[in-house]
Amino acid sequence: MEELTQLSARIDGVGYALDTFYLLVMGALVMWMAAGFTMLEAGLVRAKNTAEILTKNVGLYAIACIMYMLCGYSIMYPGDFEGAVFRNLTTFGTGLVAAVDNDLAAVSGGDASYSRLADFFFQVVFVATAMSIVSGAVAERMKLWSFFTFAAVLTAVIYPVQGFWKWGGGFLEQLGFADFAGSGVVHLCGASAALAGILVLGPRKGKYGPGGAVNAIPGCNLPLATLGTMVLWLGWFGFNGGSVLRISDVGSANSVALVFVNTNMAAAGGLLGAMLVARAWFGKADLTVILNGALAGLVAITAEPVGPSPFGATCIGLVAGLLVFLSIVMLDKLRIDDPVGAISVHGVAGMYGLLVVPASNADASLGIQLLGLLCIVGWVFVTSIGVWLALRYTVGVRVDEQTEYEGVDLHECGLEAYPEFTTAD
Amino acid sequence: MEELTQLSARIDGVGYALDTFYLLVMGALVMWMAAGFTMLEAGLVRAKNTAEILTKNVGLYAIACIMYMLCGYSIMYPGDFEGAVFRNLTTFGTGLVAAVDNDLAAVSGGDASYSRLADFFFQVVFVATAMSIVSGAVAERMKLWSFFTFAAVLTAVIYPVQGFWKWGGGFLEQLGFADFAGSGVVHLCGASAALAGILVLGPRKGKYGPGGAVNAIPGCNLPLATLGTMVLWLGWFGFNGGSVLRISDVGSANSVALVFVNTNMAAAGGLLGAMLVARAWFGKADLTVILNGALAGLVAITAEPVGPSPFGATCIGLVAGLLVFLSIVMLDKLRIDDPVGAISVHGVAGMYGLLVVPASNADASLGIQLLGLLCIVGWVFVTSIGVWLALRYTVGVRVDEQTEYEGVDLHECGLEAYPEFTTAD
Amino acid sequence: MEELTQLSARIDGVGYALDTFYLLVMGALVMWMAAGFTMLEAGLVRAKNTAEILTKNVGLYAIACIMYMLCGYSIMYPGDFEGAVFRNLTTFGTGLVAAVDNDLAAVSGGDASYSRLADFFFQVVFVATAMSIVSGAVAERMKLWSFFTFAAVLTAVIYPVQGFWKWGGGFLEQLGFADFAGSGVVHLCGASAALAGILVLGPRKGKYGPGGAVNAIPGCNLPLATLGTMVLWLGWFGFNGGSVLRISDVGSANSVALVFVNTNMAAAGGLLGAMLVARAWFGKADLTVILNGALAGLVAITAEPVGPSPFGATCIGLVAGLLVFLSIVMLDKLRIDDPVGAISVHGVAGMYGLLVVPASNADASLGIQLLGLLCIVGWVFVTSIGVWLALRYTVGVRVDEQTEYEGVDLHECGLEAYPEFTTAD
Amino acid sequence: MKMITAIIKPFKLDDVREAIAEIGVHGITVTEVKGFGRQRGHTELYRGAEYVVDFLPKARIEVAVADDIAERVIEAICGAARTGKIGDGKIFVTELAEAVRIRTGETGPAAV
Amino acid sequence: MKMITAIIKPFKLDDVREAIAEIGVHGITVTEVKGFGRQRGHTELYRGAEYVVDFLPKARIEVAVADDIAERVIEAICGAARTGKIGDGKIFVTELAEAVRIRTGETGPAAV
Amino acid sequence: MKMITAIIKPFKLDDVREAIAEIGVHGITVTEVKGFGRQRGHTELYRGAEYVVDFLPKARIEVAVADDIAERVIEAICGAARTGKIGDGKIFVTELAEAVRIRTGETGPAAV
Ligand SMILES: Nc1ncnc2c1ncn2[C@@H]1O[C@H](COP(=O)(O)OP(=O)(O)O)[C@@H](O)[C@H]1O
Ligand SMILES: Nc1ncnc2c1ncn2[C@@H]1O[C@H](COP(=O)(O)OP(=O)(O)O)[C@@H](O)[C@H]1O
Ligand SMILES: Nc1ncnc2c1ncn2[C@@H]1O[C@H](COP(=O)(O)OP(=O)(O)O)[C@@H](O)[C@H]1O
Repeated sequence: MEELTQLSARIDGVGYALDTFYLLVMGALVMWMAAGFTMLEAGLVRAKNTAEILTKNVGLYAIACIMYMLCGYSIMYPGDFEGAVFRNLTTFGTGLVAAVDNDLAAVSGGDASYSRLADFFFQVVFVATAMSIVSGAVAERMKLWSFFTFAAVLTAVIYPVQGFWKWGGGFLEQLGFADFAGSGVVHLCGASAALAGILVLGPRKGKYGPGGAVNAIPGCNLPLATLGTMVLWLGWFGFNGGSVLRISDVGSANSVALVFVNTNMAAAGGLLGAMLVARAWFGKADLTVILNGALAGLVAITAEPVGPSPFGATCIGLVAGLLVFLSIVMLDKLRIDDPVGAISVHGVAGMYGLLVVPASNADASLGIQLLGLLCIVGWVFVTSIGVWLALRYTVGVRVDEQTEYEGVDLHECGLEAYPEFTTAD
Repeated sequence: MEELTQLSARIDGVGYALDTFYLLVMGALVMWMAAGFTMLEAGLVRAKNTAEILTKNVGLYAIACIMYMLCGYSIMYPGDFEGAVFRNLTTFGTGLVAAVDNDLAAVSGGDASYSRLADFFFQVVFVATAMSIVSGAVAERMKLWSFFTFAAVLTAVIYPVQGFWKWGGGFLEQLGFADFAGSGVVHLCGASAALAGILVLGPRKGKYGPGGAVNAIPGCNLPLATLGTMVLWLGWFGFNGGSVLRISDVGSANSVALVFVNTNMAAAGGLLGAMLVARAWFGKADLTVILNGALAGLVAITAEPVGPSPFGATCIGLVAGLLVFLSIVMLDKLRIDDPVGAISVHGVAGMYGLLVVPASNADASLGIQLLGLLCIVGWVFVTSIGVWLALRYTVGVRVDEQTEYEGVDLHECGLEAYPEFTTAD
Repeated sequence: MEELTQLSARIDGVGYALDTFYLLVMGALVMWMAAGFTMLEAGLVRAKNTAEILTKNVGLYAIACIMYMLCGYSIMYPGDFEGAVFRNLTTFGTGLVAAVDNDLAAVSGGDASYSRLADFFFQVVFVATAMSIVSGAVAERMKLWSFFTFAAVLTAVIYPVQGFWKWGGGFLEQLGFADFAGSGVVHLCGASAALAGILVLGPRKGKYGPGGAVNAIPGCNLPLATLGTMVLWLGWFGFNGGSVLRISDVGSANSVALVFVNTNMAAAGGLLGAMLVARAWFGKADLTVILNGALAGLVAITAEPVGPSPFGATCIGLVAGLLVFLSIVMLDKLRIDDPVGAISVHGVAGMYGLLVVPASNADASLGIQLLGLLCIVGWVFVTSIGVWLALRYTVGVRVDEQTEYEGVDLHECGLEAYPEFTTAD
Repeated sequence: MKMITAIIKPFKLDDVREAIAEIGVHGITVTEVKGFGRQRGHTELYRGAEYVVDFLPKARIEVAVADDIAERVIEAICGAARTGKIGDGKIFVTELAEAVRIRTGETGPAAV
Repeated sequence: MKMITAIIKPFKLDDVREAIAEIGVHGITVTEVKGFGRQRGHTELYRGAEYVVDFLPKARIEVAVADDIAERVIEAICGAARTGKIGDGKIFVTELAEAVRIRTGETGPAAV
Repeated sequence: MKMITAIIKPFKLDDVREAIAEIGVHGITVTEVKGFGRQRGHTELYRGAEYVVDFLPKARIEVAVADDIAERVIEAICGAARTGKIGDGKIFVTELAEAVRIRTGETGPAAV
């Protein structure tokens, strides 16, 4: 009997270890998405603004990690971690940390199936993702330190509050709002904050001309943009795959596998959708739109990657690719200048992803999905615009005209990204 | 007794979960190889053809995933999955998917050791790899949409048929043909299709001059080519390591570890071999040849990564590095214009890999290896040349001369990869 | 009873498999760091020296793997592997390899918890890391083949000897010297060898002017440098996370999770520290210093990632970021020309990391830490300077002035990294 | 005929082209150059080491014109390129001995 | 002495160099320039926004020659650079007051 | 006025600028050019195929000066740019018919 209990405890331990390992690997893939956003954005801006977008991306990641540790995590999961991270602050050593992670008794008692610190790791990389969405949209014209200030507020408060509504057990969760891995909580959140930023900032100089003219401002390095997209694609296996949160039994393992397949197929569908519509409309395979299409497929499937069949996921992606194309063209008509397509990819495809959940998940209702969508957009947009306006009327959000003309790199970073290559412009 | 059964089932579950997780992680690494091919090829073409090679690579990945799901997988594994993926098409929801994946009973009964969907994921990234090999070889002169058409046919039919012969349980498998992870089924297959494409297309304008002159057409971005190679190297751990298909017991785990070590050593050997021979012959450490050497080592070990010792793997790699060097020089003498060395790396080293298996695997025979090699080359080359010729006499495969001179980027994609850097050429 | 034993053996097997798999995945992440160093260094040198730094990085990786297999591993772990790798050399086939890895009896007997080959894989990627540190520091002026000769000696002998002192069970281990994942054994080792190399080589021409003038020699491609840093950040999860060496029970899994979190927080802290001090001192967010800051945080936490709390790790990183900034400025005053900041990042932050261990680990003593630090620096610096001097007085270590002016790429590699972009300089 | 060479601020290039086109001159050749003059460059900072980038990117335009409209072209360039701030640039005029249109072999004023 | 400046299509550069070399002139200086003329540029499309790249890459070559061979050099350039299509370019000739070979200090026709 | 155009080795640019500045001339326009001359280029090797890069990067500097100091400027350039090795470059001098400072509209020697 005792031997049986011992064996059972050992199995518990291995299962716990497997789930923890799985969460850590998936989290590392999500961390890798930060590199994806960085490369994507660096590829889609002009050379003269590249060093600054790089600085923004690495800087925001660091700020997001620190603010979420200091404050955001406790707001988002008030009960979950029993304030442990907060309490960690009171000591420098590890004593308390060890004390707060799960022990075998908790595991065997069914109270825990993975390390709390692994959970924190998986959560902290998500908040960085949300913030990364903003940086691309406001690129090439925003003051570096105003951006960082906003990043601190978003990751400390704005994101965690709406994250709590759904994943922390808040009212959206209780209403049955379905958002498996964060089409809404992460992507739409980021896009809403980005839209607020763009509205406060205004378009880049020269982007829109008189008489409704839309001028192209080509990204300077498309191999980087492509690399960034493929990094994001890879990282998304962690983003969605890890959101199952458990792999150590047959059912969960099957779910994770389905999530991997559907994530991949939705991206493929999105890419193809955007490529076909670009071909039909422009007559050309516009690479930047195609990359946005793949990302739109990924964002759309994120709300429910275990719902559809692989074929269904492909279709969801295809439609997302089409939508993102239309959105890119339309936002330009509305003179909303989004250099990397963040609003279209994360906002439009994010909303579509939330609303299409009921098609493959019988438990979800369109009404609740819409409500959740509105709550997220409302909260994030309103608070963000408040912060952006506060920044605008104090330190300012936009660089002056000459800096914008000469490139923010020289003024904010004091160096150039490609000192030997760039031609005068 | 019942407790024992329960415990046993729990162990089954954890083992199943571990194997599934392992396959998914390995599959994600193979997916990452798509980024490797993209960067490698983008680095080895000229700036004016870079956006198009990027488009080809992301596009072919999407097409490969979709065609293989729709058709290729069922051809390659007719029994295995009991037509489940096909049946998935009949429904949009997940019901059927859930029904077709394994349940605990199947697992405990020994009928299944990992998720079927994880298997599909691992397979689908392989077919994309095979197709990626083609894109580099036909770079800088092929029409985008003809390429995509070929990609659809290869991934839907050509690859799966010969894949079935070996991995689907077909006649090569029954004859005892040894090809552990696909030196033949994946790499030689891709190279054969590429060779057919090159023969139909002809060399890039200006590559060969009168009197046997071979002109250099330098790749425009060697850091990208190097990055691509290192991405492939990393991804290859998944490619070979995952092909053990099981890790959850001591023996399998040891095998996977040996595969990792041998894969790494063969790449190191290949790199060193190519570097030394380039040094001896050219007097220079030609980076592009060195990178090809590492890849040749990887391709060569792929046919049997559990056969040789780590030292043996290093030697196999060294020889592959030498062969790839000779092949690159010789193909140019034959006026076969392969901008990235795909035929040399995947074709020549692939054949060598197949033929060297008997040296470290007593169960393999040189005759059968040769037979398998010929079957693969024969089938893929003949069908491919048929498709290429059909394309040539209908929509055409080669861009017109002016497009080639100005770069395919402007004509196919409507944009430039490096609009601010490129100098007129 | 027998059933119980069988079940227990199966659990042993799954645990062994999980630990092996974990080590292999972590090792693959460390291998990926080689790509990180390559991109970082390629981004921080001038265009005309880029192909050569790429060649150096891939070449040194291959050389490190081969030399460590042939000789280094046996020196570092004389007992551990019972000479198995050496014995592997006597056969080409796998028989002996299979014989030397662990069997179930050894596992159940508690003698082994992961595959010996997985251990070799994890070790071999570490030695490559150490050597990668050197390449950046001596960039833009060293002869390629002298560098490779040094690489062979460092990875075959110099690194393994001091590695034995700590991880092979040598005297530093017995004294209680604490260096969890290698702030000293790997990073300080690499930095000491690099410093010796720089002193023998001298600064790049034009770096220092008369009257104490320090001239800037800007890196040519900051997106690559940023990508490299993020690759290293990701890889470091493997570097530190894998160094727990076991994950298959609750306690180990918690440790690994803590290591992941602390590694991430230290990097974030380092980045922020460097960014703030650069902002305060220069008035600009110098991206290259910020990237060095993140790496410094990573190096510093490497000595003890399970000691501090996440908050503590952030603080350790912050201080490292500050130190690295001061070190960069100071080394330039001392006219020690380190193009990528390797001495500051791996040397200064490595020493700091070793010395700060007692603050979060009660078992460690400052005295022993200092002793270990001195032993490592002493051994590596003295032997390295010997090798460098021997090379200098035989084949020479420094390229001639004209080669340096025209760029080492043309002379060593015979090609250019960016043939279409680079402007004359 | 005259060869008019002007060194101007790059962002004024489009304005200058339009101004010349109004006079009926459509052929222009533009070179990216570095200008050193009274206008100062900027200071960059790289890893703590200051360095001055003391050249400024300028556009150098060449227009070959018949003698009778040279004056008007010079005025048009002046008008379009002026910002009134230091660094606006210079115009240099040289005598053109001959001009040939390669395609047709035409020479003289008909060729420009 | 004459300074002959020609704006040609870049892919004709090698032919032109060879043609001049046959006359015995080996020194040439080449600049990459952007040409605006009657030949039209192309339209690119980026994320749905059209934009016209209306300049064309051209090579600008300068050759200083003694008066007696100027005519032959001009003819050689014309012959080698002509495709007969629009955009073939122009040749401009100016009087050279002096020429100096820096290495030796030689001046006049001996220097070119 | 004279327009002095010199083709020099790029790494001599700073020396030349300083030498000219000492005479009191501060305005210079520099173009990156490719030079073909008696100095040979280098051979590169790419995947086994040799190719000759037969042009050499050179800096082309233009300085417009008043007649009276033209001689001194030429000498200064010669002195600063000379290495005595092949490829040191050439100086070409043409007569300048007119010069205009765009900012102020000044013309003649006052403008250069
Ligand atoms: N004497 C000169 N010869 C050649 N180029 C000149 C000369 N003087 C000025 N330039 C060019 O004109 C540009 C503008 O000159 P600058 O002195 O800055 O302005 P301004 O014309 O307002 O006095 C310089 O950057 C340089 O390229
Ligand atoms: N008047 C001019 N002054 C300076 N450059 C000119 C002039 N006319 C033409 N060019 C140059 O010559 C190139 C070819 O001229 P274009 O009008 O296109 O062809 P064509 O000589 O066949 O009429 C132009 O791109 C431009 O660089
Ligand atoms: N006749 C010429 N016309 C125009 N440029 C010339 C001429 N001769 C030489 N050059 C330029 O001067 C550079 C140096 O000339 P080169 O013949 O190599 O050296 P050197 O002046 O020592 O004889 C060449 O690369 C070329 O750019």
